[in-house]
Amino acid sequence: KHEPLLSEKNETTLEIGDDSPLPDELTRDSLTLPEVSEPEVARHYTRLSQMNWSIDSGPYPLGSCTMKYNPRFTEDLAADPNAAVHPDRSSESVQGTLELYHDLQEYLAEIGGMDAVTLQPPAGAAGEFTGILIAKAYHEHHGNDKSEVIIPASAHGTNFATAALAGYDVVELPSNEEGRVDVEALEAAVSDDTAALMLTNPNTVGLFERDIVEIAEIVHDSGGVLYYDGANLNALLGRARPGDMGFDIMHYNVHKTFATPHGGGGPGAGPVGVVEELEQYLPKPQVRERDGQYVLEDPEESIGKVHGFLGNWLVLIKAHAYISRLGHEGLVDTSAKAVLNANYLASQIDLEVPYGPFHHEFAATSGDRDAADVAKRMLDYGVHPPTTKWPEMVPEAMLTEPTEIESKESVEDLAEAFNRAYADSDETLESAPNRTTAARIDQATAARNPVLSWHTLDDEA
Amino acid sequence: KHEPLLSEKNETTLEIGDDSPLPDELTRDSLTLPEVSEPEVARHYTRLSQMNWSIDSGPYPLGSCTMKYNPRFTEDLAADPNAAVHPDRSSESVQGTLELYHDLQEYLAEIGGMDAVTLQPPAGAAGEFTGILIAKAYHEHHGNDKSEVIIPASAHGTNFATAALAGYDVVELPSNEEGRVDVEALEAAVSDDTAALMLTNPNTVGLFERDIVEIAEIVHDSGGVLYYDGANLNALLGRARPGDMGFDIMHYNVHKTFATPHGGGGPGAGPVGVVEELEQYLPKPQVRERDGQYVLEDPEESIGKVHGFLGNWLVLIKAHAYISRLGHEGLVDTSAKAVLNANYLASQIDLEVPYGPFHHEFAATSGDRDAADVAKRMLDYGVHPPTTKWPEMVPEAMLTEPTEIESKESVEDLAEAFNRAYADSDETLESAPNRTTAARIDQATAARNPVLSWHTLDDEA
Amino acid sequence: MTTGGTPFAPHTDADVEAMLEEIGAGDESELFDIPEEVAFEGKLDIEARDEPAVKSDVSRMFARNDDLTEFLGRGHYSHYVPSLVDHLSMRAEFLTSYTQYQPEITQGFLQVLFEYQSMIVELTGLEVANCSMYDGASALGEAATLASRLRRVSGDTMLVPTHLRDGKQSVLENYCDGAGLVVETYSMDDGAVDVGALEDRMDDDVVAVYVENPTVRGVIQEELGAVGNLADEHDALFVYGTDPVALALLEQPAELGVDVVVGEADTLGLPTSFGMGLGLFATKEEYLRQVPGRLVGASDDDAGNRAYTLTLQTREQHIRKERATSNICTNQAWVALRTAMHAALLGPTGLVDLATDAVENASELSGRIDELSGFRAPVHDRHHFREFLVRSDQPAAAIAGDLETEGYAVHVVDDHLLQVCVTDTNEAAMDDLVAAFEEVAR
Amino acid sequence: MTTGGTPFAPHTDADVEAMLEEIGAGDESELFDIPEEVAFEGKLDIEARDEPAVKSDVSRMFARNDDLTEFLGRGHYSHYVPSLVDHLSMRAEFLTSYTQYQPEITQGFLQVLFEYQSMIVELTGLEVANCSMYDGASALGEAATLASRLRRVSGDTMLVPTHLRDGKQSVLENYCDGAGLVVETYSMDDGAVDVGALEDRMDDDVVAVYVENPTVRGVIQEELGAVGNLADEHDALFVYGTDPVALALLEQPAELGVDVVVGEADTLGLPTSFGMGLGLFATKEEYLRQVPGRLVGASDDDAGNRAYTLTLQTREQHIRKERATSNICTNQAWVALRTAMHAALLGPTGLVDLATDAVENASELSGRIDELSGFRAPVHDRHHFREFLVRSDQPAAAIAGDLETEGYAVHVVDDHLLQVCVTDTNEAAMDDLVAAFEEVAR
Repeated sequence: KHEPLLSEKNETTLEIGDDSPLPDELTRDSLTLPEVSEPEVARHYTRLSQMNWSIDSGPYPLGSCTMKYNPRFTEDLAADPNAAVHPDRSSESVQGTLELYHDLQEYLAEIGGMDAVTLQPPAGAAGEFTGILIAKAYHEHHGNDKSEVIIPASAHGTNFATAALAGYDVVELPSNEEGRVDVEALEAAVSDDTAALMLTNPNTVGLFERDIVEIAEIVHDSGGVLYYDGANLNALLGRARPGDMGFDIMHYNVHKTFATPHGGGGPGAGPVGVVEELEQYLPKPQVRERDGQYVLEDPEESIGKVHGFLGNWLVLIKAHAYISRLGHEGLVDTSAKAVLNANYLASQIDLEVPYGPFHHEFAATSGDRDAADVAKRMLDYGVHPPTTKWPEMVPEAMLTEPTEIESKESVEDLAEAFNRAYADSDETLESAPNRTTAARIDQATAARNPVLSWHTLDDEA
Repeated sequence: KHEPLLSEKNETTLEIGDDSPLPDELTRDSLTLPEVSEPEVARHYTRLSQMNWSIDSGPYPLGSCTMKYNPRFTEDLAADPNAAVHPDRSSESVQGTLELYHDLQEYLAEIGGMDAVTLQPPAGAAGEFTGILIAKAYHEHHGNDKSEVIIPASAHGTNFATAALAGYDVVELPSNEEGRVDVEALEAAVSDDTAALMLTNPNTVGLFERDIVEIAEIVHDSGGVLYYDGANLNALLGRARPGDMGFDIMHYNVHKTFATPHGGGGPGAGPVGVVEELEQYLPKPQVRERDGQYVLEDPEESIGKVHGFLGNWLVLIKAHAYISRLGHEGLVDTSAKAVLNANYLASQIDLEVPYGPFHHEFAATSGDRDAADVAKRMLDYGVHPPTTKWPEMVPEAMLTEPTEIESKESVEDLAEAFNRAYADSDETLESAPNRTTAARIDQATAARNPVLSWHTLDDEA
Repeated sequence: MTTGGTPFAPHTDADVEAMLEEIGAGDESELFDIPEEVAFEGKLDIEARDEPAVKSDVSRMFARNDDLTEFLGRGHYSHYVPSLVDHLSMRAEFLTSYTQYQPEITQGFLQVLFEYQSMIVELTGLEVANCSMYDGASALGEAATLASRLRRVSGDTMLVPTHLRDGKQSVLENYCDGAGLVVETYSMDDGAVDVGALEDRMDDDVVAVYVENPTVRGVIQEELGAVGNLADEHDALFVYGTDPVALALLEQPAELGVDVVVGEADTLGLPTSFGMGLGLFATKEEYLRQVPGRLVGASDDDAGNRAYTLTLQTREQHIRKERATSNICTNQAWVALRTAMHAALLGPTGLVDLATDAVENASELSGRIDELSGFRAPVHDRHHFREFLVRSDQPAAAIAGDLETEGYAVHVVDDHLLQVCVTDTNEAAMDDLVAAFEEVAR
Repeated sequence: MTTGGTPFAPHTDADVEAMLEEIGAGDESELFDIPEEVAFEGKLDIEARDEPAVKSDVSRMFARNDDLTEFLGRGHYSHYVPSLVDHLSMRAEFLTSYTQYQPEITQGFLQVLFEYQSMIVELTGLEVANCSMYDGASALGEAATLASRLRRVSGDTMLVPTHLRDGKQSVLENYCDGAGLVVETYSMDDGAVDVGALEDRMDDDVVAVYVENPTVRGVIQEELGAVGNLADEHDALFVYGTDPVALALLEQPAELGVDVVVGEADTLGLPTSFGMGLGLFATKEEYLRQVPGRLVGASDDDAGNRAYTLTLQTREQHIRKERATSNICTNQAWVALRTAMHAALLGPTGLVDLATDAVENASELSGRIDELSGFRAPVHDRHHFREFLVRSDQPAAAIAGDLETEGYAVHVVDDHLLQVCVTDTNEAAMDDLVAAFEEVAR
């Protein structure tokens, strides 16, 4: 089923010159864009939507992405006309908005065991950047001369890129045989140059860093700060808090843990929590309550801003609603069911899972089968496959995170897709998928000859 | 792609007895219903929706059904919390609701050339019933002893059923060779017993009843009233008005002409317009404006009620919004494009169209091919087929109404589906469809052994 | 965003020109075959507006409605409808489809309607449920014509309770009129059927007896088995009016000998909407060929897979014409879809909880009003569901008017009778209502 | 609708039991490998609520916001977004999907993003547009790091105008800091680039020159070709900040020699949302391998049909790690989808109309305010887009405060400078705003 591009339906070139309220030299000559009617727009996007997998289509066990159901009532709240205010409104005139903003800061602080939270970072990676900027500001404020950030080899790519973006050198830390931080290697890696250790816990194969107290001591003793990557927080809700483990800074992925929609790639939000000592470095402004009024205040030693305004507001509304819907009991149960599903799924698949005990996700290995091929074949069995070939510590990794929303039957369907694909012949795997909208797309070729707009597509045709 | 029944996913039997706040003898013993989580509900209905054709999927040229695009902003208005009022609210406290209700009465009167309109009938057939009850009340009020309603053979089945429901005998009127009312036959059919003639104009093969003035005279001379079935009003908007043609009563199908969603079969609404003399028989209450206030008033000789409250309110809001969006120019253009599309489509298909000049719809004939089989094959070509085998005046009829929303290209796609199906072999037609969710379903067998709930399905399995 | 011509037609000028040329017409007006003497040459007095203008105009109107907290029921009820119902039911594939004349490409909606029918079958205990009537009133009317068809020789009387909503009775009378039936009433005793009086009234002219449970006054009836027996003895249909929330808790109609269940199925799935409804209609399998409205059946397709289709269409107007079981064509399918979705989200547990709350809230609120000086509630010494009467020492209309000034809407039933309805959507305002009652009684 | 445990997990007790048995665990808590010393044994101080309770609680909060008519802009603009954009963008297949790691089952979203990129390419005239950054500020930051990578040897200065939103400059400085860049300003002349001063300031330390058009004060610039030449002469990137509505009317950036276009693409598709945005990012093909963020390319699938896929992923953090062109992962794809939808609904005609209105409304409103005693507008003798400065004889903060009391929100820019922004969403209130200005000036 092929849906033409809008430009292939009807494209119009509008000559602008004479109708412009501006002088000729300030006005563009013409504009060529699709001109289609409202019914056609409706059909175009309806059809395209039907060519797209989503959480509401079926299992979506992308490891480290926490693809959970997005409650729809949260959308209604984000659409409340009273929430549609401009960021330059006076604080006095948007007390409701600030109240919710403040409540969410508090909720997240409570969940993370942190003392203060900023909601400004518009994504997880932006949260990391904010966190590392806070660490940097802390070090600069204290006259510490630090140049390195230590990151386990199994960490998310964003950790490395973030450290580099903040101007740090990256020191990569190998895992030990059990798949966790190698404490001895860490001791060797830390130095006076260590600005921070960025850690994901449970880590990217789902293992809790059992030595976390010792790790924290090592980092703190070196004068570094301990940063928590919140990607896997869904495993720990109400059961363990980064603040209690010795982390100084953390980010939250509200589109993972707190069920805000992933939206085909975003928007998410990446609030950052810090311990009391670091609160003064938070981005400006913070929402604080003073005598029953909500006010915007700039922390004294603020790093400045990490978003033009106050972050992805519509997303934050949804996260607030989800958290207050669940409360303590719901949050605790969320982690319980997420971990249960991951363990049950692992118990039902024929692939080996080299590390454990894992929590909400696990990295199976497809052994001598190509993990990407197995994944493509899983598409034919009606599920979204796991993240493949990452983390690299597991050969041919299939990093799998079913989340709490899958039923027992649904997890069994997933297991069946795994097992059938894993059992199929090499030929079948290599020619998969066959039952999808598109057949296999060769990404290498696509990258060699990039066609990035319909303009160059026309040239090709 | 098969989606299990909810009951097949998880069914729970709840024993009620002890927890009931009522005595045992007033309480049911148990309740057995599906018990599934919210994410599963979301997936179930999302998947089912994807197994369903709709206007937003593609062409839907069901003759006499006027399947046009449903503007989404009208949905937002129907969802306005301020519109969610109870029908027993005092008039003083719901002036806004009554204002819109009153405006729509006026809009429709203007469009139909009528003097007064009731919005109460919840569907077209309910509108017919209301209209015939008004005719009956009029006759009874004037001491006329009338027992028959005359209906052209080509009319909608609802006309016949409605007349019968109101207690009238039906006199069926043949068409003339041109496909229109046979005036001589009408003269022969009318008598002192004639309560009404029910007429669709343009009729069900799209022909304007050119003799309408004479027809009206004949009916009126006999003491009968002339009833207009609004199913085909989309052909005439702003170009001809039933009131101007001599009709005394008419109904409007807002889900056809005024773009309210068909909703898989309903709800629609079937407002009824009447000439001044008949206003006193309208259902109670009417919304009227008195000194700037909107009030509910019962017409003096009201037929009573045809809906428990005030009709399909949410649907009426949408019709109001559509009409006020289009205004005169939009309405006129709507008919122009609807008629243009029908004529263009007819010009592009290989099937014969026996009658003309038609307006917004036409009845092609598939000749020696079975119209229902051709229709099934059209499904394989990615469109919804026309209404088949009706009206009976055209053998193997394919009654086709593309409506104004289809683009030239879309009409051409439709024509291609017609032509390809029409050219396919008998074997191909009989085994069609092949590219749909379900293969051909034998309705005769289904009717012989009705399985009407999942309870009996279990018995079968 | 054009305001001249329709924004919902996609034709460019070039398209129109090319199409007219193919047709062989000079311009669009040539395509119209309207005799001059009936052509409308004027301009409709309706002004075009763009989308935001229409929205702000309609919003302005609705903002004129007073913001009252409603304690209103009497046949139209408000229960909280989960957001997901809105989101799913608004999916274009559901909202913008029509009747499933081509089942091969409409399996989704057919399955939803099949599931709706199945839920109603479970709730009523009757074997056949159709997939919607307009509302409770028209469903009752259709039950009367069913009775008339089944009992066409022996009688002409439809018996209904004196406690019946006027509007519902009026709709019923309109359906009965054409069928040659007469609507008569039987009396009530303390809000429920007076079985003795009904027994005296029954004769072989009676083709159907209608009871409501709960009644329009919220009374839960206690002697319906006896009514079933009476109907049975006189070969009359036992017609029962109710709604799906009540059915979740109350004795199953099938157990009472009920022949037809009608009522307001919109208590699930539809918010308060000025009386828009969904007519529930269920009956026994023996009456299947006489059922009005659409039915979805499960079957197999040619590939041997389960498939759904509209069935027994020979009952319907588009085939049977004047001998159809009803004139209904367009029904309330989309509301039935919402009802099914709401029921699916509640599950049996949520549904029974909702019904239990309806009893307990009515009991609590009536008790608290009863404690106030000048009021007596409930008036009938019965169990109540959602709503109940309040007797007021002062004129009821004055009390209701004062309550409206305080921000609350209640029903006026009679000179000194008010009616109050409480559900999950207004239970949080119970304290305030009681305080308002106290205030206005002064 | 449970409030204990999560309503979003489907497990029955029996399911849990069976699953634990398969796993070989006694209960759920056994599955957690959390050392005792860091386990949280307390109860989070967050109370569970059911869906209607959360809704009414949040609605209550938002109702605390004052109902002001906003004439606010300065980087966050309100244009009417057609309802259809909401309905289509909320379709679950779009809303609840994620990055298109498996293109074979995500062709729909990929095509939308490809269409978005194409529209931006058309509007900017540059060959490459990515499929979103967080907002205009971060897009500017990413442009700076791009400049730093391209010009890493020769310099360390990023030049920006003195008229720049503080917040945007602060974000830029944070991006520049790690890249070793310094942000410096050049001066403005009557609201637009002072080309002479810029020429004096330019040297080979400058890696990029940033201009906005329209500026944050709504000024339409007139000498940007000269800026392009200056940048070119000094081998600096010419970075241009704007938005899609302005691009529909203003000279195409490619014609001015622009290297990178950044800005607020959310002016289409997103309503006012407290500053949430969509970062536009487009550049020349020669910088393709250095582009930050996701790119969708068209290709063929194995069956030879056109297919779309994320491409050039080796630029990205999940592959290139610390050598990636950016750390961005989750972006604003869904907003880009809305922007594409809005643009599709407007078409070129609607888009140009919107831009034309932005010029004409600003001209009309500034003219009317200028006529009032005590005010001078626009302050800059330039063409304006949507917004303009107003000089007030009285302190600006006092005027703004008084206007707020009257129900209007405007910006305070300086002691005696106000800023006013007018679009299609508040143009109907222009008369009222002028009257309010007149009122508060007394």
